[in-house]
Amino acid sequence: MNINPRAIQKSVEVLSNKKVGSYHHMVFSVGEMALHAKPGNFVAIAVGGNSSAMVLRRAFAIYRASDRGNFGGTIELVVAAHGSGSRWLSERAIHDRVDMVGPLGTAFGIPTEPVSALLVGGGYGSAPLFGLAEVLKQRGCRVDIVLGASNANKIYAPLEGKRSVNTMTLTTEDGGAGVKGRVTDVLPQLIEKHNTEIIYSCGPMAMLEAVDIIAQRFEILHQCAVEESMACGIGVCMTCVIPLKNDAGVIKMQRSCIEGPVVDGSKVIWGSSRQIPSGTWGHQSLGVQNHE
Amino acid sequence: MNINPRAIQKSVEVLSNKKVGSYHHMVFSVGEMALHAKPGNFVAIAVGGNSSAMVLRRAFAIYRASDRGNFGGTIELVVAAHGSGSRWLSERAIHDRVDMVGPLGTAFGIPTEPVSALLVGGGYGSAPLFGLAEVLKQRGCRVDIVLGASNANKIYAPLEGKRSVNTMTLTTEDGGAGVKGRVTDVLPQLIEKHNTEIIYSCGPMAMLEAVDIIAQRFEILHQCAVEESMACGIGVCMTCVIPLKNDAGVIKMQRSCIEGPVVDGSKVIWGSSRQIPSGTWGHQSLGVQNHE
Amino acid sequence: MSDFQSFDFRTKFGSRYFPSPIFTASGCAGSGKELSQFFDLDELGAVVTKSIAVKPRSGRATPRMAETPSGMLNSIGLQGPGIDQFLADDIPWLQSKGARVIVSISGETIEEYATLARKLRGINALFGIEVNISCPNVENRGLVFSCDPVASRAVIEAVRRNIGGDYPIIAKLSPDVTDIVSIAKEVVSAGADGLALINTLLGMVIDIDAARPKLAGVTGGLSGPAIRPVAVRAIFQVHAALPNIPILGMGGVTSGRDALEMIFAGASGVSIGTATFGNPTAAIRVKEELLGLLQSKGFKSLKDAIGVAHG
Amino acid sequence: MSDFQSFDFRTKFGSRYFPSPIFTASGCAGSGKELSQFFDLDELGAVVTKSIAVKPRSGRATPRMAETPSGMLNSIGLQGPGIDQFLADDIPWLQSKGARVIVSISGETIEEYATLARKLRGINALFGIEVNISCPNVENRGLVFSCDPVASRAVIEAVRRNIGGDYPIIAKLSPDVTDIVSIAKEVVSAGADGLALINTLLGMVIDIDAARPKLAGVTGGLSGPAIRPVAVRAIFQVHAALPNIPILGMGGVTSGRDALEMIFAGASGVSIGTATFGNPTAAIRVKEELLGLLQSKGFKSLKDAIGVAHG
Ligand SMILES: Cc1cc2nc3c(=O)[nH]c(=O)nc-3n(C[C@H](O)[C@H](O)[C@H](O)COP(=O)(O)OP(=O)(O)OC[C@H]3O[C@@H](n4cnc5c(N)ncnc54)[C@H](O)[C@@H]3O)c2cc1C
Ligand SMILES: Cc1cc2nc3c(=O)[nH]c(=O)nc-3n(C[C@H](O)[C@H](O)[C@H](O)COP(=O)(O)OP(=O)(O)OC[C@H]3O[C@@H](n4cnc5c(N)ncnc54)[C@H](O)[C@@H]3O)c2cc1C
Ligand SMILES: Cc1cc2nc3c(=O)[nH]c(=O)nc-3n(C[C@H](O)[C@H](O)[C@H](O)COP(=O)(O)O)c2cc1C
Ligand SMILES: Cc1cc2nc3c(=O)[nH]c(=O)nc-3n(C[C@H](O)[C@H](O)[C@H](O)COP(=O)(O)O)c2cc1C
Ligand code: FES
Ligand code: FES
Repeated sequence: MNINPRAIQKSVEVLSNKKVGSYHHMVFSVGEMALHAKPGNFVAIAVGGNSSAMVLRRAFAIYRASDRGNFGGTIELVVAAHGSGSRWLSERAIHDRVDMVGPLGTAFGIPTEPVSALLVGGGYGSAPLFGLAEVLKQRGCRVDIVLGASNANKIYAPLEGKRSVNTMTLTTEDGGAGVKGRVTDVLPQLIEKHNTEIIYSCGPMAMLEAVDIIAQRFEILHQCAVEESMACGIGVCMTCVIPLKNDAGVIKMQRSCIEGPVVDGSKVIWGSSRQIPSGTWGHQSLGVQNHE
Repeated sequence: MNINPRAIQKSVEVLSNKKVGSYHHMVFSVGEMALHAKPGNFVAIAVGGNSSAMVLRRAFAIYRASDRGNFGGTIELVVAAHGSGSRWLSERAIHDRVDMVGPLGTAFGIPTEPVSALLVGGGYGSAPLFGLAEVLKQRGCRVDIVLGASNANKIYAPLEGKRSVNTMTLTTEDGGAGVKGRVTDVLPQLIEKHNTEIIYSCGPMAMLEAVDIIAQRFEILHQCAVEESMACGIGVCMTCVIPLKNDAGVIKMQRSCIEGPVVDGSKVIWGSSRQIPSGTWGHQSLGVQNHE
Repeated sequence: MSDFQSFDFRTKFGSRYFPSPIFTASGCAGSGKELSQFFDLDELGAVVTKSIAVKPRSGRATPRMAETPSGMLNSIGLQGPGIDQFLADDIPWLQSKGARVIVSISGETIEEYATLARKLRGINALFGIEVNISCPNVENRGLVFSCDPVASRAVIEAVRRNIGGDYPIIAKLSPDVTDIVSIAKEVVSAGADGLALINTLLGMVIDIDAARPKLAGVTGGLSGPAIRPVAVRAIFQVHAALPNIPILGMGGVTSGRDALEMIFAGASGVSIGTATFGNPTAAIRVKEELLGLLQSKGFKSLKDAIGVAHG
Repeated sequence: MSDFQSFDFRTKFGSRYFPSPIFTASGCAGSGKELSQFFDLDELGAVVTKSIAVKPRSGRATPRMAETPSGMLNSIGLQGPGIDQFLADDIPWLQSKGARVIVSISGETIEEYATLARKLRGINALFGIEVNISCPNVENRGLVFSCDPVASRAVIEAVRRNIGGDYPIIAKLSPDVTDIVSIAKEVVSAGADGLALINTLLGMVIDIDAARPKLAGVTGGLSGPAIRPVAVRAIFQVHAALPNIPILGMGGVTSGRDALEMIFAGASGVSIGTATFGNPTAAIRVKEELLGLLQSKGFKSLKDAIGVAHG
């Protein structure tokens, strides 16, 4: 059994690139790569072109994948121009090509029964949730969605996305759209109102943690897509680890590109950036540490 | 008195980029930079864009400069895609901008009397010669030109260039155009036929050296535009030096971006790549040398 | 595809032959399983494993990486399952795929290196041991073994004594030393059959928004094309001093041209590290480009090309 | 333009104040005349001159440079006119432009450093001496002074004894050492008022078409953004060990953010080297960006920002 069992590497063409609020909605012609892409999976893209000073891949959640249509398989991304690599990507024009590896990582688990699901997205974290909503709808689930950001421009909520959800709630920290505040301010009411049985979330780590606290309080399942800095996206560099408790209760540093990005929220040891949780398997409290 | 007295730094727009044989003929809107550009001067261009791994400027001879016309001042270059930097430049599209510093370096000396001049260009070395030919013609000189390359594609000889010269001779090593052979094979006859009084040359160092031998044999002036690897183009790095004899007969390592690119051929100590000519001012024959 | 038949692409470390000189770099190819989705591992000369320790290690906290101009810093802290689980899980799988395996080992004391060597003894599948001595020596104020000729010698002697058999021992050196040639001589006289050059350079990035070191571990190892000139220099210097000792070169190789630079400088093999992060098939690309270059330059074998830049 | 009034951008080395912390790097700003076409030299904190020797030097043969990923190698060989002509020509011109001048000196023997210091004695215009001790010591098999604590100390003591007056002495160290902190401590106890970190790393490029080293001088000094993480690490380590010694940081700085990294790591000033080759106005860009960043982060003075990454 291989790791990355369905991933392929391919030079793919940009079919479209449109600015939407703070983001770029980009469509790529990816052929068979679209075939196995599931909501929650991501792709890793080489940035900067030849003679670029940027040597690492950039990870982007798959917003939508389609293996039909005029262009054969397509994958769509929602790209925020954050630093130099994502900016480079967001500046690609139609017909430009980029080197893409995907689909990668774990996908959101889909319930076998029709349940009431609440989807929570922060910023571009909404991207994988619309594809997920479609799948859940097909399975007969109730789907409510909450999207939050600092301001309205940073909420990615395309019109067609609304079709797959029962309700959509927006929150902005500046009050520029929807409810003024954070997604977690509205979660408890929504959970009670819709009898939520599972929460899916994607966004900044601090948001995921806050969502998880609420999920635990209400004792409902919580699947979240985490985001750690990634150098390779394919499991070979060990930079993207997060501490996860396994079924036996042992905490191990696990690669979020392989065991994640989608993980069970209750397994995550939150707040452990810059420190290894005590009790982690193999944790050495020695002063001298090797850097590699 | 400053060094680089007329140089300015400017973000300039690409007005046109056309493939001509092996080269790209490129026109830039440079404003006042065109004002003081003289045949033989060059520009230094930053390549690769943001987050490029290429940290040094690239030098290009000014093919033509015009301070009139629809676009205000323009500078034209003939670019050979040699390595990654010149390839990047040759791929710039209309309206792209590049950071240019110029005009830089020495210019061809123009005789005060109308004389018979022979211009010798190798490969893209023909670029600065056409502007020179125009100036010489205006001064009433007779102008003959010889252009050589390994094959016809590598000879840059635009139609309009022919207007400023009395005769044009081509040589190619593969015989694909003009005389089969090298420029130096035809020089002696041309010198005798046209009573050449001054030779101007631009091209690979080995060609310049061969031309200089002939110029010395015929005891005629020889002004040549040399080409050493340059890191800065403005005289601050000391990488581009060549050994030049001064009027007192002292050999010094001189910057070809400041004392050149146009130098008096008889002052050059030829064949001194990878060795300092003995007797050079300050030459140390010690085994241990500092690398900076 | 290039013509393998007419060209002898083999390379040799100690008594072992490898069909191609392109290896993975320790810590840059996971367990092998991750890459085998992209190409067959037996296409490589060898898979060099992540440095393995005696006990399981969690590694360092995150952030563990920072991208830098033409390079990156890493601060993994040798995360791994420990030698026993590694031997039980990873080695049999790699063998089943036909991969030639070089196990990289790391210790915090001389005794740990000795233990690791003993555990590897008699594992027939092994093609070699890479001894990562760029590790802090807890018995000597954390001073990195390979920064100290005496400690470097002691490690290699301990491995040599305990390993038995004829596995090639390749000592991997740190470039962060005043005189890499003297360390190289020391480990060779202690019994190393080959040298791996270079490990990462010690570096650091400050996160100016947080006004503190970007990495949780403060410092990290600098790798990638940025360090290639340092690697080529180290290979050239060491090959000049020890022309008969095979060198596994590494540090920023991303193309066949880069690999050829190292071979001309004196490397017998080339490991691909950081380049794999940017391109999962980097090692195969380098292998094919290198073969093409060597053939187009008229070489009949890899061996003929090793060290030619020394004139 | 940023508001200079409300912000104290001054920095101090020894007894001297400089109005801005952005200096040129030795060997990267010519004689000053070349850059003064692009900006006024008194906009810089100081102009650090090319290292000057006792006698004229032709420097090394060409090729003297190779571009590398995010960096370059140089092998100039300290070309220069010798101290006497330098004092006659360059210094008066720089003074006439209002530039604050730090003269970089280099020698091949302790005695040469002493001679240079004597010749600089009493030149009032000077704002400091940078002592480039990354030079081969001809009296000790060409071992670079700054690789040897004893020789490093001897150079600084010789300069201190001969310079007289209160010029700040800044010792410039090589990163190519096992333990830069111990060299730093040595030169400080020998009388250095400040430290310049870092000089170039020893590197090499092979020209694979010619199958020989690209540079005529075989090896060269690696500079540019590629080495910035090594420079930041060196500054951080040395500032941790010697928090009261001002450091002039350098190595790959091209932007205000890069400069701020060094200041947060512990630098009191930042020199701009290779970046000037890519952009004649790099130093001014860095200066303005740095000032903007410091102000936007709410600092009231440069001094408050020095070393804050140490927590
Ligand atoms: C699983 C996953 C899914 C993601 N999905 C999206 C998405 O749909 N849309 C979107 O705009 N962004 C997404 N991101 C974040 C995106 O990867 C980063 O914004 C991007 O890598 C930043 O690169 P840069 O060059 O712009 O920034 P820089 O800060 O210059 O990047 C430097 C280095 O750090 C890494 N890095 C920096 N920030 C992040 C980050 N947040 N996550 C992972 N690596 C990082 C980069 O890969 C690079 O190696 C996702 C990240 C992960 C891990
Ligand atoms: C005064 C002068 C005028 C020139 N005029 C022209 C011209 O009109 N048209 C044209 O096509 N080319 C011209 N060149 C050559 C041009 O500068 C090089 O081809 C170009 O710098 C190569 O850069 P690269 O990135 O493509 O190659 P690389 O080999 O990757 O360059 C690496 C480094 O070496 C330097 N370098 C490499 N080759 C040369 C070279 N021949 N001369 C100077 N530096 C070099 C580059 O500046 C760069 O820093 C001229 C060079 C000089 C010095
Ligand atoms: C993420 C990462 C992890 C590494 N882990 C190890 C290791 O476990 N043992 C080791 O000897 N070297 C390790 N290295 C160093 C590499 O094997 C290699 O020597 C170095 O990165 C230079 O090569 P490169 O530039 O091709 O990556 C690691 C490097 C990186 C980037
Ligand atoms: C072409 C060149 C010449 C240099 N000459 C000197 C010198 O004469 N004396 C010195 O101390 N450092 C010299 N250096 C080193 C620089 O001053 C600086 O320490 C180093 O380049 C790192 O900074 P940078 O990356 O900003 O260039 C030189 C560097 C270069 C690139
Ligand atoms: S990003 Fe490399 S292991 Fe996850
Ligand atoms: S190119 Fe820098 S001095 Fe001439």
